[in-house]
Amino acid sequence: ADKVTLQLKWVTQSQFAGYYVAKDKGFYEEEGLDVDIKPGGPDIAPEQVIAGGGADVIVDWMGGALAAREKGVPLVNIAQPFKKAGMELVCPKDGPIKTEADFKGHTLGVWFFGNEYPFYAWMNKLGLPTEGGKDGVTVLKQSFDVQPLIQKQADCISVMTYNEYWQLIDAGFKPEDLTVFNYTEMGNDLLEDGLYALGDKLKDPAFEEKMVKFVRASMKGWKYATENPDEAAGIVVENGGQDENHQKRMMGEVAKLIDNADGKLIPAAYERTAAALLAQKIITKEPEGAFTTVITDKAIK
Amino acid sequence: MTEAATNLAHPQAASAGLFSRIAAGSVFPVVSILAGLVIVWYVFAVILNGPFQRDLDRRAGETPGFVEFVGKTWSQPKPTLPAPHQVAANFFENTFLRKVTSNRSLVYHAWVTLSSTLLGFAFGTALGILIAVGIVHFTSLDRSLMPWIIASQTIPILAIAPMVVVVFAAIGITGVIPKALISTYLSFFPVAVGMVKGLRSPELMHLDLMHTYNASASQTFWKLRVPASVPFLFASMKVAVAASLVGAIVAELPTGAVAGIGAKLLSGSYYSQTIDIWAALVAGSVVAILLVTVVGIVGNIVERSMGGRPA
Amino acid sequence: MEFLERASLQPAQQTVVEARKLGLTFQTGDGPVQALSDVDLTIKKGEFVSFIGPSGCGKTTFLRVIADLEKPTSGTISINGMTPEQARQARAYGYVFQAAALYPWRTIERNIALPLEIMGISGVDQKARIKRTMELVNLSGFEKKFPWQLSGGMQQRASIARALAFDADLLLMDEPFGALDEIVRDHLNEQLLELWKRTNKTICFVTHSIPEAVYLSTRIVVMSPRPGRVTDVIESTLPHERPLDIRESPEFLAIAARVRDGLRAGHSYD
Amino acid sequence: MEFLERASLQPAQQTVVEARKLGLTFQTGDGPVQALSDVDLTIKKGEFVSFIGPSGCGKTTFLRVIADLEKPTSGTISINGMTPEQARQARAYGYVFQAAALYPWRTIERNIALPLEIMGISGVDQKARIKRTMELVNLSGFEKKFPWQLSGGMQQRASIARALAFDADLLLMDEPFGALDEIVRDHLNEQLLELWKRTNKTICFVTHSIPEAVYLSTRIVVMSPRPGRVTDVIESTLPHERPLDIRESPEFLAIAARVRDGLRAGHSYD
Amino acid sequence: MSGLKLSWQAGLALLFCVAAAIMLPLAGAAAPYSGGTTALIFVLVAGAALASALPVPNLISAAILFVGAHGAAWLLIAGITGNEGTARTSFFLLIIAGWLLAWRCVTVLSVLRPVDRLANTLLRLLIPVIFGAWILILWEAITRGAGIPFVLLPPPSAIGVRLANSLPILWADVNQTIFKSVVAGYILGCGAGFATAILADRVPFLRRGLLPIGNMVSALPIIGVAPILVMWFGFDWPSKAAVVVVMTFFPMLVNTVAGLAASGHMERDLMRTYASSYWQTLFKLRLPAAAPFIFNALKINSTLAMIGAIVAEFFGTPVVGMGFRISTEVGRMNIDMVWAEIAVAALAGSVFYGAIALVERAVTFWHPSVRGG
Ligand SMILES: Nc1ncnc2c1ncn2[C@@H]1O[C@H](COP(=O)(O)OP(=O)(O)OP(=O)(O)O)[C@@H](O)[C@H]1O
Ligand SMILES: Nc1ncnc2c1ncn2[C@@H]1O[C@H](COP(=O)(O)OP(=O)(O)OP(=O)(O)O)[C@@H](O)[C@H]1O
Ligand SMILES: Cc1ncc(C[n+]2csc(CCO)c2C)c(N)n1
Ligand SMILES: [Mg+2]
Ligand SMILES: [Mg+2]
Repeated sequence: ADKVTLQLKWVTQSQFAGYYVAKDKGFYEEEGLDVDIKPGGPDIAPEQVIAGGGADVIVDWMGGALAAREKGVPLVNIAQPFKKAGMELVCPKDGPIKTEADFKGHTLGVWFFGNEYPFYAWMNKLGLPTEGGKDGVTVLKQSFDVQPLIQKQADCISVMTYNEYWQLIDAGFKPEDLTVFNYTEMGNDLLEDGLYALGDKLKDPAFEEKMVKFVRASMKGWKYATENPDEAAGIVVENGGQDENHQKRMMGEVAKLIDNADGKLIPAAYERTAAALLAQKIITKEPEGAFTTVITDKAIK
Repeated sequence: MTEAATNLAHPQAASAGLFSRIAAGSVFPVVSILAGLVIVWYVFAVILNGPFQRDLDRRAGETPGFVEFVGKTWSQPKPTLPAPHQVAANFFENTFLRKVTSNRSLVYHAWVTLSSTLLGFAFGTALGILIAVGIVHFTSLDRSLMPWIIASQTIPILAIAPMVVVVFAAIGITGVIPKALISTYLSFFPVAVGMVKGLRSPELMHLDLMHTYNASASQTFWKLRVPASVPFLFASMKVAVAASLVGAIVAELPTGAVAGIGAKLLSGSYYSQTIDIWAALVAGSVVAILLVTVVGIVGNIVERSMGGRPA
Repeated sequence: MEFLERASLQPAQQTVVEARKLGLTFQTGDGPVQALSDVDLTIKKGEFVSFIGPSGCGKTTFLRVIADLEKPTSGTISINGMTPEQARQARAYGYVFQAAALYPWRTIERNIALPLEIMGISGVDQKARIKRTMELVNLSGFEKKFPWQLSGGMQQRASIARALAFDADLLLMDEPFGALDEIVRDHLNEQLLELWKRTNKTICFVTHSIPEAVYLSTRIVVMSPRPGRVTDVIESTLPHERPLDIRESPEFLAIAARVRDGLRAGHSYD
Repeated sequence: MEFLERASLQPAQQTVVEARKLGLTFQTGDGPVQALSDVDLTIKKGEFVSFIGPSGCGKTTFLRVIADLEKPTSGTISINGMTPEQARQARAYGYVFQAAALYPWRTIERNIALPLEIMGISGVDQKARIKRTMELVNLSGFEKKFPWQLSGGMQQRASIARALAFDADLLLMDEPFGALDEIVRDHLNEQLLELWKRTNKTICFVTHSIPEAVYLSTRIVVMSPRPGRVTDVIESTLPHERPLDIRESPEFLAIAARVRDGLRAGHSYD
Repeated sequence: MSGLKLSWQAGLALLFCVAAAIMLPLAGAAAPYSGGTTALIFVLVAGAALASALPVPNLISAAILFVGAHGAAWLLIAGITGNEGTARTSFFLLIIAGWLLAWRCVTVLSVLRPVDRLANTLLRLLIPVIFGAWILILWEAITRGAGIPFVLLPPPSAIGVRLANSLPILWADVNQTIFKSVVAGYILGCGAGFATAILADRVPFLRRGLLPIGNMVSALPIIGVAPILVMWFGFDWPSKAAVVVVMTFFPMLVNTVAGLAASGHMERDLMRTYASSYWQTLFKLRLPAAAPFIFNALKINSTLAMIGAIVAEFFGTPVVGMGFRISTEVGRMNIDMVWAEIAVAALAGSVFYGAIALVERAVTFWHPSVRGG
């Protein structure tokens, strides 16, 4: 069987259920692939791993991938399973922030490590400086968890719809206690989990063929996972995911971001992402050849 | 006073019952100090969990009495500071009630961490001693290497740990070795610094004696410098073994947090399971105590066999 | 014994130590200290030379220069025609320090074995030598004790045993018998004379006891301090064969008186 | 001086040290060592008692018991009617160790100041005492040197100065003059006698020199080893006033002969 | 002494030269080296290796080696720049030959004993500088020669450029991390470890109870503690200082306890004869005797404090600080910035350590390890 190594962006959880399901259900095997799924973690940069030859394909956010492209890692999006972004900014209802107009002079928790681009794009759009002060917002580098909100160290914090949001609920917040700014709903979303491979390797037809098979099987996995969320969550837990209930809930939320599991990149979303990154000078020139639809076209007919 | 005196007069008699005496002698103080800490801990749990509990109650429109309120701060599912009994229950459950092979067992995770700690500690001690030997014997090394060793230690380990893991994975080395190397990186330094001091600590008269015998560098090393450095070595090794454990835990994060105390800490914090974090911290501390104690006991045995005079 | 043959092979007049205008100044934070100045001295093979002089006059320093533990700052010195360094490398001498300098982590026996180990002497031979020298200094029975379990005098004897255990041709002894009572001292004096005569060793011996110096030596070097220099060199006219009661003989007393005068003169410079 | 008055106030016959059936056994890895056995001794105020005996017979151990540095394993001992511990806490004695035990991080001057600092003596007074005792032991000019910059004898003198700097009524001196030459030794002997007579101190003095013991003491305790015990106590019949040449007197020589016999007898037990 | 005396380094360098000549060219396809340059490189390396064997004074020999090694390295790296990833075996052989010559140069320099104080100080600086320069040269040559991806490991030259261009940011980060977190945490942590050791020494009850608990603190892994401390002490520097306190506490505790046991028996007996109080004995005997151990801890802690403060910033900070910058820039693939921060951290840490080492020399001048053992 052909070996393929997949590097995830984060630890094993339902966010990556499709891949685990594809492996567990033998979809990869059917395609003649032997897939090794490497979980990520804080400060594991998948872009670095693939540049070092530690993976054939990675799960990455487009902001990080395009930034890496400019640094000489020729990442190409070969499939985009997540059609919508899951990131949101939440604030307690009894706090000072009710609308975008209230941000001035307040403290917001933001994830860095390549996850900060949507936030800065948004603030850019609102015209709010991020250096603190009365007329801007103070940015905190937010840690793994939702403590800053509970501790009131920040007025709003970043959450994923499928993860940290539920931790707030678990901690005793009710949905009606929270004001939610959802990036997708605001039209500020940047593309999240996509599959990326190295451009120069893709020039090799054999590798391209392998990726076609990989994407086909992966999307089959995603389809299965969205249709059988509880079983998928079970598979994730077997592979090291923590807290079965939480994974089930996560699977349900992730399914909402997947849409119809065809993995096709929507060019408009790509354009918007690239433009936002350009506007913030995260990338300096219009990216070229940063995505290909060839793989998904071949994989999903 | 009396005790010290009897020790002087009867070192042998004193040492006979040493183990039982230490056991009998330190259990009570440790327990009573721990008890004091636990009380302080409970108080802090109320203070730290209080504000959030108040918010919760306010949102729920409840106004609990003091006792009920305190009880609630001690039983939050995701407290800022879990109460001792919450941690104890979690620790007990995950240590004794799970099969040791299960990946929910703290024993299992502790074992994973311990194995790379020990490997890294062994490498680190060996490397530290090697470097110290080089530095003490070659002026060119003392002058050229030492500044860079110091500089190397200021590199934040967490910044390079992922890179180390990535680079090793790229050349096909995974598992315990990369983790052990990070432990090595953290543990060799205290040993190197301590041993440089220790190997240079023999009295001049003792060195002169070796000089009159025209002893070779290696003879002076083995017969004089090494024995003289023993107190420094063991003090350093205690620090190194603790650093090694920290290194092993740090190194567990970028490997995808699959197993080990570090993985428990990470997944705990990732899901805000503060109780899990604390239980893992307790497990880490227990491992640390064991390691430091073992190094201490070995140190005592060595010093005794070297004619160490009871203090 | 092997020593007898060796002794007879060598011309008795061979020079062992030759110091010319030797000077040594220590640099201290508090200004220089001149420990030795203009020391001229020749010691021939088979001599027993005692050094006597007020405390701080440079006796130890002179022995340390011979032993290559201190580098002279002026003048020259040669040992067996070599530099002190070469002589040390040839393991030409045994040194008994003024303080015992035993290693605290070794038992007495292992302390005495130390130079033997370093010089690569076989285990069996080591055992025999340790036994012999420990008997010589009356320490049998204390083989397994650690230094701190011994009295001051016993420690000093252990350090003498350590220096005697390997048969160096040149012995440098810095107040070896300072902490011993008269009886043991007499006994060891006899033993040392005996050893010296048998093996034709050259011995440089620092002492504070005038009778001891006179009883043992073929030559007595009297030194005086600040700066340390040789003020008198007294040839002993005593016969080679010296029973203990020679110390009551008028000849002995005459030499002792001369040494005492020299010593007193040194003190008057203070 | 203040001491004179104090001396005249106290009855001469007050008991300072009283040992009854005193025994001390060290436990070593190698079996027990009986360092003292059945020692009975009474020392009165103002006495000068010398201890003499073969190396390892327990002299140091006995002084250490008095000083509360070692606890006897049998028998009793009292110092000024108190336990050794109480006496120590009352700072009843000054102790000169067999080895110098100077602190390497202090200059000689600061080493001598150490007990004065501890006993809370004022800065001005400290300076005066340091100057006086350093002169007494002939170390003036070496105030600012560190111990390792001094010769062996100079270190020993510094340690004597340190013990004399604070005026304890009881002095315990363990071979204080071992590393000194005859001239300095004679000088210090005279100084010590002078001090003793002036201040009516009680002095316990370990020495290996028979003449020294006889010259200085009012009583000489001869000990013998394994197990260490007192074999003879010799009262000196010499007058209180002792010029140096008293050492040639027949009375002196008679006492010395008796001590030597006692010593020799001790050795025969070996 | 007359005749040639070829050191092993020079001999090996010559051997590598020959091997490199056999395996020419230096680089593939693009052929960045003209014949002249190639010849010059060989002349420099082989010439210096041979010249070092001549019986000339050490200083001259060192100078020749210095010029040969660094000239060759400069030419080699200048050529490969812009043609990354094309280097052949021959290139690496020559770089290693250059390194061997530099090693020889350092060896020759370290036996020099200039009488002049200034020259001596300069020499003491020059030796580690050459050593360090070669770490950088090898790094540069390998990353450029083998074409290692920039996001994995940028060449030092790129890091240097980045460093020079980001001084204001770096200064702000140093100010936040070192002057606030490290300094405060270091003082408190060392102080607490020291005080605990004394307390444990003074009160036997605490000795038996506190020391095991001190051991417990030793392993509180920074990863577990940092989030908690951020929770307790907020996002700003106090939480980082708290992490530093936790990290530096244990080494100080252990070393102080060992040091307090280090004074000699006779020295302690002396104090006993003075019926010296606990504190008098402590200050006049046991602490001076413990000083070498305490400085040991101060030195180890100086670097631990840096690591602790930087790593703690991974767990939530305001958007300034060395740890913040490192973790953020890794995510942005600005690996050169990451290394620029690391370089600054290394420099600051070395200065910190060096300062403590100087104080140590002054305070423990009497210890054999300082007096020269
Ligand atoms: N390392 C040193 N640094 C500075 N001065 C020193 C050093 N060693 C010795 N001296 C000085 O040199 C002089 C001679 O010392 P030395 O030890 O040779 O005397 P000595 O004759 O052996 O005396 P003693 O009989 O007391 O042992 C003394 O004044 C001493 O202070
Ligand atoms: N700490 C100890 N542990 C075990 N044995 C000891 C200890 N101290 C002394 N001894 C033993 O006790 C005996 C008496 O020793 P002590 O030091 O009192 O002799 P001393 O009369 O002072 O001899 P010297 O004249 O040689 O100094 C010796 O046999 C010695 O080995
Ligand atoms: C340091 C850190 N970075 C990001 C997240 C949040 N997070 C969790 S999963 C995910 C999407 C990755 O595909 C993101 C952004 C975090 N909790 N901690
Ligand atoms: Mg001397
Ligand atoms: Mg004694």
